[in-house]
Amino acid sequence: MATKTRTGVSALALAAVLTSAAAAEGNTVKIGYVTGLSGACSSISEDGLNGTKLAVEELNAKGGILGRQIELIVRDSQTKPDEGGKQARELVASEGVDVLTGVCSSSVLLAVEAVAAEAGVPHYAIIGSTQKANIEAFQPNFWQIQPNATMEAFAAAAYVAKKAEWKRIQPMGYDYEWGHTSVEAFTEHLKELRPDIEITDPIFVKLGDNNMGPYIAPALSTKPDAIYAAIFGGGLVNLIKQGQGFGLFERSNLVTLTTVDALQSMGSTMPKTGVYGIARAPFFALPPSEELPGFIESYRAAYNEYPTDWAVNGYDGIMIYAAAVEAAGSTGMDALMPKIYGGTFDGLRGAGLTVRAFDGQMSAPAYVGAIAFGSEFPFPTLTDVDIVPGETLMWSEDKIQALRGAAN
Amino acid sequence: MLFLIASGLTLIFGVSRIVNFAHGSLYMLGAFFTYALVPLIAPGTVGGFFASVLLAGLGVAAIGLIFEVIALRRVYGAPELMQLIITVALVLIIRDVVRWIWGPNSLSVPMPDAFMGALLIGDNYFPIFPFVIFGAGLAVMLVMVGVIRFTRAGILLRAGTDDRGMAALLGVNEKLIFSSVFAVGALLAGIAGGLAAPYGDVNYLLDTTVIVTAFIVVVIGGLGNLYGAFAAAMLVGITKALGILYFPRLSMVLIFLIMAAVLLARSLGRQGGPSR
Amino acid sequence: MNVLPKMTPLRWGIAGALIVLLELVNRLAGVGMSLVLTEMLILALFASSLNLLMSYGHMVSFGHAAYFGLGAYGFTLAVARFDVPVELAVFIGPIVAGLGGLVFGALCVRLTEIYFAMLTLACAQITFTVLFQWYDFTGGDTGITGFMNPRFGLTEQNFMTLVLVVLVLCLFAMAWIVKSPLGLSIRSVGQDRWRAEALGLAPRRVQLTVFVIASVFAGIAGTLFAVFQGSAFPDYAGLGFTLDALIMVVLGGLNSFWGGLVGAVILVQLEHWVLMVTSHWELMLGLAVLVLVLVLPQGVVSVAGRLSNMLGLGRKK
Amino acid sequence: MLSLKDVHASYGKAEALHGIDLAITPGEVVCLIGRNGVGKSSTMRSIVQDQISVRGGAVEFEGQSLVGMRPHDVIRLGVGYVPEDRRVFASLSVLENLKVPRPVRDVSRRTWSLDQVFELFPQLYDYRHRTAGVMSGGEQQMLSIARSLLTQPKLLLLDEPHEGLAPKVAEEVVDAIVALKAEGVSMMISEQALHTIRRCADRVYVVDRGVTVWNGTVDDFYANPEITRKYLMVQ
Repeated sequence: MATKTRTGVSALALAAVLTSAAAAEGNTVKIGYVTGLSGACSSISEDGLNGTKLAVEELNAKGGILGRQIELIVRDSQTKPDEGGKQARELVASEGVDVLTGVCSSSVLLAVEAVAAEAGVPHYAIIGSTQKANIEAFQPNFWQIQPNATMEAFAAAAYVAKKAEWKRIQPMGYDYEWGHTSVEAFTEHLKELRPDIEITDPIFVKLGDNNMGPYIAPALSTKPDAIYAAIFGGGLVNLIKQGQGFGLFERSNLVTLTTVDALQSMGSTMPKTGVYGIARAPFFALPPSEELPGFIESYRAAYNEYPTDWAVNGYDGIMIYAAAVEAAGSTGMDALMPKIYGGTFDGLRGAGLTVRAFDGQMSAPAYVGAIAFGSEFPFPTLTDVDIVPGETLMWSEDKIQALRGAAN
Repeated sequence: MLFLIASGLTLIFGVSRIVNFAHGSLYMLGAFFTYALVPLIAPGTVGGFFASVLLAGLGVAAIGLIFEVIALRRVYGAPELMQLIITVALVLIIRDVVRWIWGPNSLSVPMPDAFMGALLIGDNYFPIFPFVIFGAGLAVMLVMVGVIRFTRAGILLRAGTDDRGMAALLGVNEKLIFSSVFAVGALLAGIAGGLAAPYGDVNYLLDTTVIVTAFIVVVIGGLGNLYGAFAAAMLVGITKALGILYFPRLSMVLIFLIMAAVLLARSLGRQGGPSR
Repeated sequence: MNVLPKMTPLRWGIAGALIVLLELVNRLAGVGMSLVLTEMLILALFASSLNLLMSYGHMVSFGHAAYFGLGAYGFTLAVARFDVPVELAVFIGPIVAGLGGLVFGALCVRLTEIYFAMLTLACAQITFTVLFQWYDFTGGDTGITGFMNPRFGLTEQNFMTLVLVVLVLCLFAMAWIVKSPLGLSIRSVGQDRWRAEALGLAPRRVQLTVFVIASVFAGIAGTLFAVFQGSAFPDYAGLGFTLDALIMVVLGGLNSFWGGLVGAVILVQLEHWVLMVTSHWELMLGLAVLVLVLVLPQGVVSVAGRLSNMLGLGRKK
Repeated sequence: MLSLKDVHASYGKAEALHGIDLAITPGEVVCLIGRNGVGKSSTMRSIVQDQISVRGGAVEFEGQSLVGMRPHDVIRLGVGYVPEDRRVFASLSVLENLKVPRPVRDVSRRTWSLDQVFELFPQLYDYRHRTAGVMSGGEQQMLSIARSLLTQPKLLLLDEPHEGLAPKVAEEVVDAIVALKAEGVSMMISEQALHTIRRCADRVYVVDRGVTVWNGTVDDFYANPEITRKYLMVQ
């Protein structure tokens, strides 16, 4: 089983990192990596960590950052905010890390950001993607390299708007902050783009509820042309499997987040038609570049599976950080942050990406396409992928400031 | 489905007065065992699926039995809290071991081909699989009710629930009852987990999702009361479905309120005398 | 049974030495250790409040985290939403927790044993759900962050010292309560409520009193935790914290004044060191709990008691 | 067949028995008498190892020590026990109550069958499908005795068999005991009512404050009225 070896590898790596910690004291760049290896986030945190490790190995092989080797110090947040905050605090206090990253889950992200901001340590997001971190909780030590929740919802809205034959849309979302934000942003953006479309009252799914039937039936009762679902992970698997029993894909369509891990775990149980996916960084649809084939190859060699979106973002995150540190000539926050906010970055997900200074958001693109079964990979992929440029998905500075004003 | 889980929990509580926090973990194990077995036994067929579920249930029962003999049995005399803490320890152990073996990702158990589709009645789709689960759950329940009503094992079980000390004073080995009840409870949890596995995703966090709901059902139904558990499972299921439709934000609060109200109502009924 | 904390001069000495030792470790072992110790002390206070309820009132709660969470949110919301000065808000946290304890406790003490425990669980889950769902006020699942300087802006070491002082004061208060006439009635109701009733006590009123007292102490711990983290999340009121505290009390030793304290020390230190060796923390914790409960059903404190008796330190029990 | 020598036993830390000596030979019916709370029930419990722990002395049945055995093993050796509060399984029917005792493997020891028990207590047969919990105290007592007989005891312990029963019902219970005696069942009965003793006992032990203070035949007992005055009258 691929998953089995992966867990083993990471445990070993964790041990190795910890033992080497004392020896390498002083002349390394320390990356504090707090992630949900256990708890609700564990299924995606592992991938992000694997991508990160690959980047660190590559950089170290080339001599590290500023001639210093990179040391990755991994801590498990158990996907609990108090635990994440604690681990971050310890990383800052006893390890003196230069940067914090890796966090999955909005609440843990905010807890870690609170610690990082207080300690004056740079912090960037690669998985957890609440736009609260860009708006009311934003501090100038922070940047987020993946599209935040609003941007993904905007991308979905843009995609839906292009389907001229769709007249009625039913939004659905997880009943917590991220789900609500996504549904609101989607509704708002779609109304702007297509005033003629009817958007029915959203349905919210209780977190951790395995039985989707009670949500699917009312969702279909409005006879929508498509359902937009801000749902991921196990809940999404449930929605798609149980939705088949309700004829969801004969009667309607589903627009939802389909990162590579979701495509993999659905495998052959994915419906052949009627599913449209938004992805963060699907390796098969990334713009062709020199690094991409090499990355996929070495990732497969190291972990015996295809890189997921989380792995790509983990990899990109380190590379962007490394580039900024090289440009700044220092890991110190004062030197680094202007380079982050002022620089342009190339990564696996495209060239010329920038980070806005007023909210720390990177102009990361989103990927939207229809599910298709090809022969190339042992799992379904997306076809006719629209790469939606990040710039078109972001709120303006005025809007951000207005939202900040409203929040405080 | 909820009923199967809750009935196992209520059985164990009724006889051995143990609040089994690990019941959700046993359910989860049932799901994972089924995941492992389905590809091995006639994949895709109905028979293969039910055989896998049954085997998974038996596997879970065996684990429950081992645990009972090794750990729980030693603390029957101790305060009930000890037993509770021991089952909490089991929760932690099972969760970590499952994550170790199967990894943290959500897994998907394929449904038997025959159950994939939906019934189309007029314009309404009725997915087949929930009916299958319900039917199978009902069948298991009927078998269980039969066993409990008509066999000596069932009589012993009910006698143990009434007054377990007296059963011992009639030459019945109390520990044997405890062990078998725990194993049967685990079997039910395992079968429930296995049956439900293809319907949703299977991941190592199922345990907590399940256990709180199971507790609610057991409490509403009356601790140790099998038929109560059945009624309560229905009630909770319906409340949830209606709650989602009419006041989604509060559906969980509502269920807890029902639980609190039932507990309080029961206490009023019992006022005046010492509690059992 | 070492129900009452009996303090011989020698035990005073040991306690004093331990406090000094903690403070020394805090100052000398680095900031990381200070953080671990701070968390440990806060949890020790939380576990001790549960221990008060369990060991003296003989009420097993499955929902004690509710009052920890209410303390944390009472404080946090006062600061973040109502602009109450921090100095004042630290008192609001425990008061909110106490009020919560009063409302829920009034319901819960109508029941006994497992039914009591189940009702406390229901109350705690209601609290958790409200904190989790009420976005506009509690911030929902993403909680409230960045509303103040964590630790009042104190350094890690100084904050740890502050927590240590608060803990010692709270322990004094608890010991005083246990020994007071109120404590006597708490214990007699806990041991045999029917007999206590026959003696003219109102068991429910006594139980409610101890429930509220335990809630207030849990609230103090919650407030400290919110100050420590500089944030509040619904998880603070979740089942996880309750179970942790239960494990601490049982590990440390039920029916002993020091049970919660010792259990917290063991659990936090165990976690700290085990995580350095293996990522299978839950497995290790599960096994450790299993072994400890089977080998030492009276808790770790019993060993200390036996040891001290062997060495002739304590009075004969 | 059963002997207790200087038995000390306690509930938790509270010692209830401070030296019980008694012996029963096969076929004998022995009465244990004494005021309430002097240790009659505790003596019975110390034999079947129920809820009480024997801290000193010896309890032997057919030469085998019972101390520290688990209750069900004592029962299986052939000691039947009818507790004072009867403890029928309230939610089970009469018939189901009678099915709880474990069938004895050794066929030679099977002296009581369901039919024989019903013969002895005809009204139980009439009520066999009735829920035990709703029956009268006397019927419950019959059921409790019948149930114990099905454990195929060589010795039957009856703790206060007609406590809390109306006089007429109590008399029926005594009739049953007399009938059992006629069947040759060895019994130990804890008792306060003197007329029962006259009807069925062979020998009498008097217990006071956890100690056996006197023993002798029934005739001796009635020959010494001062014993009754000293140990049985309410002072």
